[in-house]
Amino acid sequence: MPPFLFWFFALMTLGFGAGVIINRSPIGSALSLVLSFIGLSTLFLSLNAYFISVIQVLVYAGAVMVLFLFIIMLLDLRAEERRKINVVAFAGGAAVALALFVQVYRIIGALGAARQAFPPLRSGNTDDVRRVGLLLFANYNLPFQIVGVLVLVATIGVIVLSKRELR
Amino acid sequence: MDYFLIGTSLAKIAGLLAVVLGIMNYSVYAERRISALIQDRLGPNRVGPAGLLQPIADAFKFLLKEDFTPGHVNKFYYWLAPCLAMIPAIATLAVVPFGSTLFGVPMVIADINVGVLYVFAIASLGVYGIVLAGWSSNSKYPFLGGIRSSSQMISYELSLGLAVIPIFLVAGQLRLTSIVRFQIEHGWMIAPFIGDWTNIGKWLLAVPMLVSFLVFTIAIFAETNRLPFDLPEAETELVGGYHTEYGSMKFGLFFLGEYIAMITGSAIIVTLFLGGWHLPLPSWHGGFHWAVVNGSAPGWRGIIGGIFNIACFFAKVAALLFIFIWVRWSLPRFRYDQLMRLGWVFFFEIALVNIFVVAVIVAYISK
Amino acid sequence: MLLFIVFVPIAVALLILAGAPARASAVAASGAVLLATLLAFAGFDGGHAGYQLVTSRLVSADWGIHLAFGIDGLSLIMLLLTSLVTFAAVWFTPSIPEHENAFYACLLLMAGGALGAFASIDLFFFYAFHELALIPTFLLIGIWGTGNRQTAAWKITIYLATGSFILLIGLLLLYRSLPEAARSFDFRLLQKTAGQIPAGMQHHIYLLLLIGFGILISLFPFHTWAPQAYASAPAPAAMLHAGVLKKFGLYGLLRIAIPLLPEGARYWTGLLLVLLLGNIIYVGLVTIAQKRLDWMLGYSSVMHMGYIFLGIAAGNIVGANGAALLMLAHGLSIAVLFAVAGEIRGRTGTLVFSDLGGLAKVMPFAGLVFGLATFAAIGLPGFANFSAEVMVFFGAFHVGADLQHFHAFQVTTVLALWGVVISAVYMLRAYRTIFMGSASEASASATDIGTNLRPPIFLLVGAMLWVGFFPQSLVGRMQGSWRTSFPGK
Amino acid sequence: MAVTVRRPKLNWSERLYLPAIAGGMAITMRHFKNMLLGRTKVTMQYPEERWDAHMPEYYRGAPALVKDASGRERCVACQLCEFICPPRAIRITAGELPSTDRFAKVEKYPYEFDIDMLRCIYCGMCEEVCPEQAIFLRKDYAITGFTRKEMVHDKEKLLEIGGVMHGLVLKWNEKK
Amino acid sequence: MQAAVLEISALVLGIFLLLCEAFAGALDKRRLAYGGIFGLGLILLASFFVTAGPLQPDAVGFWSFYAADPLALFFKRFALATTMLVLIMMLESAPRIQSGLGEFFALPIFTCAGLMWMASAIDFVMIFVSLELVTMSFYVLVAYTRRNPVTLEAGVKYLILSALSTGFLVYGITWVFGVTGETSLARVAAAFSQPNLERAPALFGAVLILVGLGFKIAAVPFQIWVADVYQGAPTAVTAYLSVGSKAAGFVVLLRVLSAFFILPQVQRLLVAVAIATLIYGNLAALPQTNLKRLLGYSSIAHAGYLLVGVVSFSGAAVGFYLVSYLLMTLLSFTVLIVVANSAGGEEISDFDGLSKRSPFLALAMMISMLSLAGVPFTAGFFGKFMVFDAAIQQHQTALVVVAVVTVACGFYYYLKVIRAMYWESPARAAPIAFSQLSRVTMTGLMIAIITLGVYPQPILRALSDASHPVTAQR
Amino acid sequence: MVTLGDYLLVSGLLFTIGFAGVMLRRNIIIIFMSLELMLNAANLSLVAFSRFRVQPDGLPNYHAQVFVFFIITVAAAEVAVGLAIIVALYRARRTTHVEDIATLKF
Repeated sequence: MPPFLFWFFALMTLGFGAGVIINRSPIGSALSLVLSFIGLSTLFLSLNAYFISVIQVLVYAGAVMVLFLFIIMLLDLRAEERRKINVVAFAGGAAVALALFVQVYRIIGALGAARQAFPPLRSGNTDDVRRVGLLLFANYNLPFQIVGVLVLVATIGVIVLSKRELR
Repeated sequence: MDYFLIGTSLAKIAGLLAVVLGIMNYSVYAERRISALIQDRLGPNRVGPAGLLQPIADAFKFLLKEDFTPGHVNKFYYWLAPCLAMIPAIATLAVVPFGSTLFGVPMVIADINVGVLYVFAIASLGVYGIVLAGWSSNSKYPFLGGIRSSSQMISYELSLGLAVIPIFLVAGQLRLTSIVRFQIEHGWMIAPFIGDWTNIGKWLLAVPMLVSFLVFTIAIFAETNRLPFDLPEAETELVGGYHTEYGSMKFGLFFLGEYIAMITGSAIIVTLFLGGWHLPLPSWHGGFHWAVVNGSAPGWRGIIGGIFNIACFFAKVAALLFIFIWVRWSLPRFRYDQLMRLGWVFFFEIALVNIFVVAVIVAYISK
Repeated sequence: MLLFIVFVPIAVALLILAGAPARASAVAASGAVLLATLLAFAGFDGGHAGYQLVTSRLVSADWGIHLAFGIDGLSLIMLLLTSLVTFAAVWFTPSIPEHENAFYACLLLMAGGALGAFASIDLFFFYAFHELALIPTFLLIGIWGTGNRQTAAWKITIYLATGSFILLIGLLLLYRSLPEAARSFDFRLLQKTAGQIPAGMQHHIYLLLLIGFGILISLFPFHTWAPQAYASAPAPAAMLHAGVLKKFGLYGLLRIAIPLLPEGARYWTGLLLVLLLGNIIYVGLVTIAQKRLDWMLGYSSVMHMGYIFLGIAAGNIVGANGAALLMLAHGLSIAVLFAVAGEIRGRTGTLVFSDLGGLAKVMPFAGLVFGLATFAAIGLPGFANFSAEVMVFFGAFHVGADLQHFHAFQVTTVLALWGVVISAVYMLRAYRTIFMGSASEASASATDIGTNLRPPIFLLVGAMLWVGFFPQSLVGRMQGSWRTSFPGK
Repeated sequence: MAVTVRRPKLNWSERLYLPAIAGGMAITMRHFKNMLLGRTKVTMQYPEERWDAHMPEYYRGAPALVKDASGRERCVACQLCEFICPPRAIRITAGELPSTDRFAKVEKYPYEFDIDMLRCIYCGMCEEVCPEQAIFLRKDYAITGFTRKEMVHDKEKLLEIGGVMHGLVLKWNEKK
Repeated sequence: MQAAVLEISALVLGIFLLLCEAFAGALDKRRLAYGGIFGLGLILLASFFVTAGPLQPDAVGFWSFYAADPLALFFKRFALATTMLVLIMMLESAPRIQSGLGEFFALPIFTCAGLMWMASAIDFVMIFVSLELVTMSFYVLVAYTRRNPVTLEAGVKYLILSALSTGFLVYGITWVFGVTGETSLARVAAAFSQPNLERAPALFGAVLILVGLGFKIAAVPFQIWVADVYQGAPTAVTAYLSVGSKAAGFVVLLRVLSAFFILPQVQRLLVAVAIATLIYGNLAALPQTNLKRLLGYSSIAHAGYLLVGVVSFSGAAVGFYLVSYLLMTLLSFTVLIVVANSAGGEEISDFDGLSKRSPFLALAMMISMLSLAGVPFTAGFFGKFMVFDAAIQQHQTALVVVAVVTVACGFYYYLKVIRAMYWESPARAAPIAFSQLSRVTMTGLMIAIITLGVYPQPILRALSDASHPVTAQR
Repeated sequence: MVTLGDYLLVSGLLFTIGFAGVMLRRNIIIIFMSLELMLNAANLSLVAFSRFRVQPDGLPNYHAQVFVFFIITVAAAEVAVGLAIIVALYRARRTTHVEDIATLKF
């Protein structure tokens, strides 16, 4: 991917990511997040990770965020009225976040590999679904099964938490 | 930069869009016409010969109507929603192979190796338009319609996804062109025994594949909000559903988006189950066998073959569209709870069990 | 035998909790323990250097922890003290309005803990048994105490828990600073290998032990919990704690800190001297200022600890003998004092000096006994305390004595002697205000201690007199143990 | 009063619903096929095909003024129809016949005669009340126009629709 | 028999219970709990016939994720026992559950499987996945009584903070992967010991992972969720959370640290965290009046002691401490449930005069409180003893000092409960009813606490095998 | 030329944005979305590392992508459960605002 496209999509990801926390209307936040995810999935594409990219859109944009949207609408959360902000807490939170970023930035600076370009692949058209799939089902079978249990638990949980109570 | 690639891609996009938009327009016409015929009427037959110019008249009607925005809506999202409803349906077409080759150029816009997943990914974005439309209208019927629609789409996406898995199991591919090629070599998915007539396993396989096909098709019905699953716009309960507050071209976008989604859905069914652009015909070289007529032949025969393949594809799509319409005018609408129960308790399980059946057959019997 | 002594109280306590008749079982149990102890006493071979009556059960092979009991002269004396005071305390228990069973169970648990601690020759159980005794103390004060009992209970618990854990750290450090092969919780092995601990480490460990034990003993300046706790505690509990449990720390110093860590002991002698003077002089003066008998007794008990420290600090056989004897003597006398004080409170409803007076007329027996105990506490000849204090002072005075100039020990000893005067002042003043003079309103209606309560007092006073006249019967039995503890001297 | 409808107990093949669905589809298909093959009768294609031939005698279409065999406007502007008209669709301005006229003895003629077809309800009262047999409801229907003005039939229009009627009583003719 | 059989049987048991719940409509749901307890008991029994094996760091596939070493086995048994006891407690609190009783009994069994997997996890992917399985089921369990706003608040807080910690964990794993190219702990450790390792990013990743784990074990400063969640969640779940989840967190921490301790800064960091945890947990517990909340803070404090053990590389100390913690915490929570059922509240004042209403409960509570405080002849004492010993061995003077001071603090607040039970007069005189099963359980726990305080050898022996691979790293 | 560092920077920024959202926003749903941002930042890093660490056979290190797959799956399940809890909370309290959720206090 040419640099200008990379920066375009990176800015899209980050800009809409920032939109999530800047937007006062939850719907706006949710849609920003969707766009951010779509930007992210393009970045994945640029890294030859087609499978992850598509999964990203499929799961996040297609399912997770719809769920969010759904809940926001169901609860009818309109834009928040401006509350009085606790200045100390706000400044503290911002400072911590900033410190975190500075730390990350410095770490990236310290990472020698960070300045290197990506080594070339054997071919651009990697058969990544097959390979990830093979790895997943052969090598990572145990974690995969556990994730299955996890999803089962989550399903039970959601049903239990939201089913109508017996009177 | 590969200018040839870009050029041909643009050409393909333009061509496909033109064809699809044409089909879309005429599917509206066909819908009206066929519904009329089924109901012992004649349908639109005024504008142009046999009413064939009716779509154009419709388009003008949409465009020329007053573009009214109600005062109580959430303006930004109200405008955004119709656009969002249209885009995913069109974007899905990018990976669908609508022909073999023409002039040596493969007739698919983006031949990516995660084709099917891409289809689902993009299709799953279709909910946003509807949900936002319902929400931003700030009015109770649209809202209920939007909520119903999104939950319906999410629910049936599951069956949709599960119903495709047998295909992966059989073909071992996610790339749509590869799936088509597999079908050409090993028989269509809906009839896997073709070409291997003596294999009992393949005959056995046909049963779950048929089930898979049915579930998939029904799920597509639900995804596109077609009757008998058109709960989101059940007029008797919800007036117009999520587009109650919409008029003129904004409504038109929803309306056309629905038809494009239908076309896309049909195209995918065709690609996955019905052999794509392939049609078994007597070979160019004489003798009857399941040979391929395609664009790879040299000279003018290749060109004709390629065009024939494209025609084949769209013919199949058209046939499916007919079925869509036919079903719509035959079956009554479900009740909402029935719809959801059907999706979760019936199709979901069928698709799930089906996967295992296919897996067993593929692994042990049809070797 | 030792298993019997240790576990009978605990077992009977559990039985009582489970519903056995409280008083009868308790008295029987403590009596049996007393008898057994006397038997052990009689059968004890004073010349023998090691531990006698040793029993050992392996508890944890990985850690080398054994449930091991055994006695030498020192522990014998402590056992004797414990069983005497326990018997007296149990007998002396007034009728308890509520939870009688629990009260007796707690008493017995305390006694069992103390007995276990004194009889253990395993570091771990030595510590653990003492801790076991702490909780009943807390309950006894908290549930059945008087006055500001909750604060007192809190204070004692927090202090003692902190002290115990500092102690625990000290002991662990001790265990860990031994070379890997020599690590053991067994006293007998420890005594052999303790010399291998480097001097620097000894300093650390000794300080920890000193502070830990010091808190338990109410060493100045960690003493503030004691008077309040004794003032609030019911008489039997105060008897047991002041008489017995508190001695655990001293016993620990004598048993562990001094013999195993001679370097550390030497290093911190100066500090210890200063602190013990604080106990004797400062606390003594504070004692004079008290307005209530129970508080006064509490402070006096703190003050007397100073003498015992002095004997221990001396680090020679005479001093140690004196310290051990003084532990016994003080335990007996303070038990009597608390017992009588408890009776006075029970009969007059007050222990404030200004409300009391002329009790000798209505409570002649109490007056007599209290007088004897007062004399003992001051350290008049003929009582156990006298012989013990004499040995302490001599032992201390001897340390580093040359006739050119006074060493710190000599100064300390001289100053400590003033303590005797101080104690005479407050004890006698207390006796005068309570028993002499005209009868106050509160004391007019009081009755004397009944005959049914007199036997334990006779027992304690008798023991005091006996030790006062025949200290050698005890000292002789300790010589064997000193041979291992102070091999050089 | 609520009536409880007993739901039929379905057996498993019925519960599958597939046969029923297929049956339904077949029915619609049959209709579709019949339609395509032209076997189904369809509704009349109105503007092109009309039903005029089948109109009954008593059909009440647009009201119209008639002339008699001698070409005389029958209306004498008596204004009875204007008076009786329930929706007040008729407006008549009377004029005096010049003495030179052959029927001068009639005295009046309608100078203007407007029927507002937007108001007319085709009740036929005017026809009934007319003493001169001048106004008739004809078989014209589908009266349309682009403007309101067009929808007001003036005298010329009315006479044009009415045409000439024969066999009327000709009381104003000179007796022979 | 392979160790993996244990998880699978737990899973089958859970699914079986779910199916019973779904298809045996008329079934008394309590039967499910009994079934669960019985089944887990069988699995626990089976765990003694499982062959333990050494770690196989070079394996691919299954064995590169799954360790069946003695440590893992020990914690598997631990998880099984905890879950059984929690199920018993759940039975006691069943009347408060408005709906979904069957699921309420089935979920812990899945959680148990997750805990067992966690005990065996030797790969970051596996750690992540099994940790999330446990967390996920706790999300549900914590918010289970959803009529109760307090519970829901607890659920939301747990949710947000736990998800946050997951974020940190994942980001940390990312960095570790980025530096080493591996997710397997053994291979990460090997890569960390390479001289050309890029220190800063590796350390950054390690710290982020520790932050994530710190949330799970409630170490300061990641403890903010604990008190609220413990107070708000159904009591049985609180008990489960404080024992099961924490134990699993610690076993993961032990395994992870065996790789990370190659970086010296990590240990210093952990010491600081342990000190902060000790101080915060104990000080914050002092003013509490709600017993559940108090136990919450006390669990932070105990996390501090456990961290002391971790910092001192003593798997045995941590293991023994966890066992004693299991016994006493579950005992106290069982009593709490019973009392709360009758008093309707969990304030300490609801325990006033418990000794008069039910001497048995008062005794049980007293024993557990004493054990929590660390009084000798209880398991709690021996745990502290071993932890301190380990710390002294490592010359962690500061840690020891802080730990001792905080222990004294602990006495104050634990004895507060005893004071309420024995000194105060009861508001009601009615005796408290509870099931026979609970009585048996409590008796068993009491006996176990005392026995382990006097005779800890069985656990120690089990641990001496188990702690081997951890300490072997040093 | 786009380097690994660029991707890591984007990922780090995204992580920070998410973290800032968690710290600064007071609406639980938004906080929850921010958490998703954090997870996705990790995903981006992982995929970048996966692409960077090309294996000897000339393919990316797919182990990282498998991990990303797990993260996505888990996150989706987490969202489902989380939203169920949030909805239940909203039903009980009519709020999704953190400051309104303070029945439990120190």
